[in-house]
Amino acid sequence: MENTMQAVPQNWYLLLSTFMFCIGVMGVLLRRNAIIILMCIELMLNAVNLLLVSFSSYAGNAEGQVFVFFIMVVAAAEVAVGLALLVSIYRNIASTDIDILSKMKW
Amino acid sequence: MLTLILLLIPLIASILVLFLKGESVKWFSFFATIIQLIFTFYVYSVFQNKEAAKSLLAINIEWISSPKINFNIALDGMSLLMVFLSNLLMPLIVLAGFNRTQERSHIFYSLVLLMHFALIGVFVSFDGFLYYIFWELALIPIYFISLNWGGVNRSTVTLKFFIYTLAGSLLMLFGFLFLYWNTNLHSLSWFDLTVNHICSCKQGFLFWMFFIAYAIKIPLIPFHTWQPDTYSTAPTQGTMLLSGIMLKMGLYSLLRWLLPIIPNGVAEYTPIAIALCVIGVVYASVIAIMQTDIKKLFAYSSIAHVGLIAAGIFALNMQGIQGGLVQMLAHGINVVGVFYCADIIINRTGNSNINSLGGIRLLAPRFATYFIIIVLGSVALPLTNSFIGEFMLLFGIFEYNSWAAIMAGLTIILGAVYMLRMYQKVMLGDLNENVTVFEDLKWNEELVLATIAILIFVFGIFPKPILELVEPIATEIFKISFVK
Amino acid sequence: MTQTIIQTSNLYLPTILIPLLPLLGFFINALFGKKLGHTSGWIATAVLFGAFACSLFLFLNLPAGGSETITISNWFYFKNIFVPFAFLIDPLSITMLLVITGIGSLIHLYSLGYMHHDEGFSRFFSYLNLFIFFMLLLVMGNNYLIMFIGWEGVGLCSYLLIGFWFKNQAFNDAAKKAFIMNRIGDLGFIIGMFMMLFYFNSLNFDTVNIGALKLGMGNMTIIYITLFLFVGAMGKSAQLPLYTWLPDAMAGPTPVSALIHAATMVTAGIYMIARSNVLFSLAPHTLDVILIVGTATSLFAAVVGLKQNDIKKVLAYSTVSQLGLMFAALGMGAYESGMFHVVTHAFFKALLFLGAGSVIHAMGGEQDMRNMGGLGKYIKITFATFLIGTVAISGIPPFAGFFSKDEILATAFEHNKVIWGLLSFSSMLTAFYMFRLVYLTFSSSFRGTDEVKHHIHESPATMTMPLIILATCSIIAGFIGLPTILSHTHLFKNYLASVFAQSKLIMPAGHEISHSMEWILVGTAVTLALVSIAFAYQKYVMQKHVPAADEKLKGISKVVANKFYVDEIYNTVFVKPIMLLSDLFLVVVDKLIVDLLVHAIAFITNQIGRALRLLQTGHVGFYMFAMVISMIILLAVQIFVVI
Amino acid sequence: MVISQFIFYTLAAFTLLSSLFVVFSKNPIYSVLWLIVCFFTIAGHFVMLNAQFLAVVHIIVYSGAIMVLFLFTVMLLNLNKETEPHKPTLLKFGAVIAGGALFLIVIAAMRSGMPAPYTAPKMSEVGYVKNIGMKLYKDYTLPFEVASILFLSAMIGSVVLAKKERS
Repeated sequence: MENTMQAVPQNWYLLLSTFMFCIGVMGVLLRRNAIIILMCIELMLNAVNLLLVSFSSYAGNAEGQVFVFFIMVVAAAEVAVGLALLVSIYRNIASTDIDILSKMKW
Repeated sequence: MLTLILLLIPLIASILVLFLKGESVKWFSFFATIIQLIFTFYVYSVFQNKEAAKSLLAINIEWISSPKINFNIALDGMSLLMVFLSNLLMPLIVLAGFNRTQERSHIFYSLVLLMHFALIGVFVSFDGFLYYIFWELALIPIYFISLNWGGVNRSTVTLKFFIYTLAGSLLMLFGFLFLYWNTNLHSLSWFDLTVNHICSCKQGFLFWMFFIAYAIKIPLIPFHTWQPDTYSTAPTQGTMLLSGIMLKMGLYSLLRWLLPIIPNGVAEYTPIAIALCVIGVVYASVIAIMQTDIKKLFAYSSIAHVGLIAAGIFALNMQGIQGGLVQMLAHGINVVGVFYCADIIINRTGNSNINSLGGIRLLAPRFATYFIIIVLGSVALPLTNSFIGEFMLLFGIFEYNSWAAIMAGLTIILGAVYMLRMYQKVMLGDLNENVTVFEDLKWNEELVLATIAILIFVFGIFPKPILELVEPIATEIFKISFVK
Repeated sequence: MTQTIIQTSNLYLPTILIPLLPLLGFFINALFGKKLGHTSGWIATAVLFGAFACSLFLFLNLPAGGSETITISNWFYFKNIFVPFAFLIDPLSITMLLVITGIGSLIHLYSLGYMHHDEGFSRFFSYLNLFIFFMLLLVMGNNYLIMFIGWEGVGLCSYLLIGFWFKNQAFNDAAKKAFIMNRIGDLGFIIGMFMMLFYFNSLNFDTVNIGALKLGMGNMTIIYITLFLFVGAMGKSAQLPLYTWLPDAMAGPTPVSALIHAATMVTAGIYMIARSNVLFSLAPHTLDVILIVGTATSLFAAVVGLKQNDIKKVLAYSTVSQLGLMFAALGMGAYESGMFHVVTHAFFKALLFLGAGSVIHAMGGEQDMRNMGGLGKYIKITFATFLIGTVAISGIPPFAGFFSKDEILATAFEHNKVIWGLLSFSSMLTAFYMFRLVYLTFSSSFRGTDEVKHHIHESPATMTMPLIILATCSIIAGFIGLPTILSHTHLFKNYLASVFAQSKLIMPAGHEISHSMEWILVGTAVTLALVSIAFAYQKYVMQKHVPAADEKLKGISKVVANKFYVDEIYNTVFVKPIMLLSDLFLVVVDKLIVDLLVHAIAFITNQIGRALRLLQTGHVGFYMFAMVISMIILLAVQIFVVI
Repeated sequence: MVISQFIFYTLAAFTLLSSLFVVFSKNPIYSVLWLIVCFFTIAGHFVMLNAQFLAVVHIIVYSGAIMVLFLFTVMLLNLNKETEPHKPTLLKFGAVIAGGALFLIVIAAMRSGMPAPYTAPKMSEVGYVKNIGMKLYKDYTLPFEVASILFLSAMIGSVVLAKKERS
């Protein structure tokens, strides 16, 4: 295991997480179901997490991982609140379609 | 340390006053400002002792390390003069409200004291960013004061005033950021900026950033249209604050943050600046001649007077700078006086149109006497406080350009025209049918006006302490900002 | 100049006391006047007599031809310019001091009677004392700025006193007009001071003189300085074209007219030029201007005076005319003659005004000569003294006016024959309208109502006493300046010699005109005066001609009676346009252009906001698209556009 | 060497595939399940990068807590069938193009602004529990505590939000 980092250049991780991030973005743009969108956001967050961890490991700096830890905390909180919101929205309009949720305009 | 105390007294008072109610609010505010005034005299005595002053008056603590912002407050002759002016006027402004009843007076006086805090802050900060914070802070209380306690049409007028001045401040903020990134010390400390000037190629642009900000605040033609409406709509104490102290912020800033910091830019655009100021002097005076609303008349006269001060400052010579400082003090005192007189008249008669007033002197001779003294002070009669300032300013402009001085000198004539016309219509003649009862002065009114009248003569006859106070810093600013 | 000068001189105390006493009187009157009642007037008079005593002391103790500077403190300073609060005591200022305090105290005394019934008794005296204080500063200052304090101060007091009866708006208008006209002159004065500061770095008389002498004769700088100073003098001393305030100023109580608008304040301009004689002598072109303006004023005012019916207006125009004469003298470089006429004029014009006051007092406030007549029978002292004053002003020997006027005319003859002719004509007119005044007022029969007639009475002793004293002075004052044909020592000239010594060196000395020529001149002048008196006698006593009512006038006499419509012209040329401009600025520039611009910016912002608001569709999908595309654009700019 | 690379490739392929399935699955339940797979592969990457602590936390938090939440919600709301109306095709294309463009531009940005790549260290120990713990409890004590407050508030918030409103 200790030679993973010699075997795999960091650029690959960059590429991987960029790709993953873009898939997340695409998902957000494509889908109308709010729950899926939330999931795609999780994807994007994970892409960033991965990037941070890779930098942290390659640079030998623990702070990056600490940040990831905090991002996880925030993500968990965010999902909890976000889903609670969705539940309450669904109760009111019986849908989680974001195109219907367009009352907040002008 | 002493400067910090000077800064904190109004702040603490403004918080404490929130917990009071009724008459005690006024008394508390009055005593707080009096204590502040007494303390100012103590600071002045310390200031005279140069050695002690160095350690006692300046504070420089790092506040934010990047960008480098320091909590840097200090006092030099110029700041002390402005602090002195504020602290001198504040008790009068508070006292002026003693026989008026306001709703929620504790909030009102809290705002007034908060304003005092911010104004002192502007005058003592030596770090650009700190200065900017205080500059903006000063706007907030006056906004609420005019919005809640103002006259007719107050929300429109106040909004215009607020946005207008805020737009100016934005330019200044931009200027400061530009300065920060384009000087090699990356510091907004006044002491750094005055030594380490930005490349002269960028100064022209910076000049306009700062100049417009200050021109709006002062106000100079053509950035003045917020002022007459605001002055006539704001409650009188607000107007006194605005005209007496707040517009001095602009003039003070010209000397503190424009001249020594971007001298090349100033040198390049001085002709335009002076032309604007001088045109403003004549223009505002001419308008004042036909004004019928007494508060607007004073507002236009104030534009003319501060235009003269600004012109003198831009003349970039010793007498202009020193005269400007002396005149700031004088104008602060006089303008508070005239607006208070206007308030007394409007309050008693419910009328601000000078054509439907008249003969008040018959009913209130003491008031008439104080009023004429203040009027004479503002037309710069010799031995009153504004004469020396006006003389030095005009001489400063004369040294710059004799025609400009002759133009600006028209204020001597026009000032007499509109002031005497106003006085004649309001105070002299036979009683107007609108004025049937006019009670002579109450104790607090008499105290305020008598103080102002005495100050008018004291500074007219003994201007030397003031001149000595500002001479070193005026020399310094002159040396830094004079580019040949 | 910074160091305080230790005062060892024995003149220090009296010098300080001279202005301080009236100031003290002012404070007492202003603060406690109401409580003191009529005592306040006596106090005011007493302090002035004190000041007169001090002036006399100075007169007696100042060594001949000497001068003394008494510094009290440094008033203010900037750069290397120091403005001290200092007094200069020399023959010139002592002359003025004696005139001001002497005539001033007499007029105070007179006012005690004249103002006795007025409500504002103590107020009146406080203003008078304040006026004297400022007038003293004016003549005592050792630099132009102290002079300027007095200069503006007397303007203020003049304003306060003209508008003394402030219930009447016409009076207030007159007061305002006086102040503003004076301020126009003051602007000239200030600019003159600036030029002095600029070129000589000082405002002290002697420093300025030294600096000017270095610049030399006919230097443009000096010409400009003197021209600006002369503008100041024009305002204060009511010369063309700034004279219109003085006739209006007669709205004030009569003692005020006597003190301020005849004897003292209006001569400040002459004093100023005499004081700056070195400067003016170095600027021959300015002197020419002064000469022309002075002559023109003298003539113009004399012509207008012919048709005035208000007793005080006649005197006012005669004052303007006499001031013009004095300026003409100055313009010819005859400073002593000008000052001499200031002194004699102060006596007889004060006398005339006080006499007129006494007449008005007797008539119960009536000022129109057409409603008077035959008063000589009822108020004998007034009549006698008034007659003496009239004879003096008309230039009949041996009264005071004759000597001073003759001196000026002689100089004029030597200087320029045309000027001489004009001035002679003007003094002839003076004699005519003054006697017209006397005849209309005092001779023939009473033309007013019976009610008024019963009221006519001689004034109290406080009023007649000053009249008698002044009449005496008007008779004898001329002897201090006897012409060379009578005496070889011209006392007045000798006394002032030291002041004008430097000018005499600069100016080419005119050759003395021969004695026979001078006799001829004197003869001509006296004859002309006598002829015009006779003409007046013929018209107003023999034919009992009474000036027609204003509306019946036609042609040239209507123009003259309406003072050549100068006020109306000023009104249409200056006042109206400025008022129009004021409205124009407010409505067009302020409200329309500037404010419109400001509002336009606000409006545009508002509209942009309105338009951009529509982008907020509420569709989250759209927002996200926008976000992603913006991100792409931003990054693309970051990468591909090199900043 | 080769084994490491092989493992990386496999994991990366799984990651990308599973995330693509998350986006393109018609049924939300499948999306959630694919997301779980994706998270596991990421945990695998963490292990590869010697960040064991994070790998464990990741599995616990994401796969354990968050995904359960998602699943519950999907089931609770009865979204397990394909009810989602489709976006217009144009928008779909747009979305894909935007995503691709973003990818390209980010890659381009990274290429243009790339700092000198890190020379791979022999052995990175920063991911060990001990090191992270030291960092967390020494330097980041305050944020750590604040994070717990954040959690608390999030908890209360979601309870309040999800509670049935009394009408």
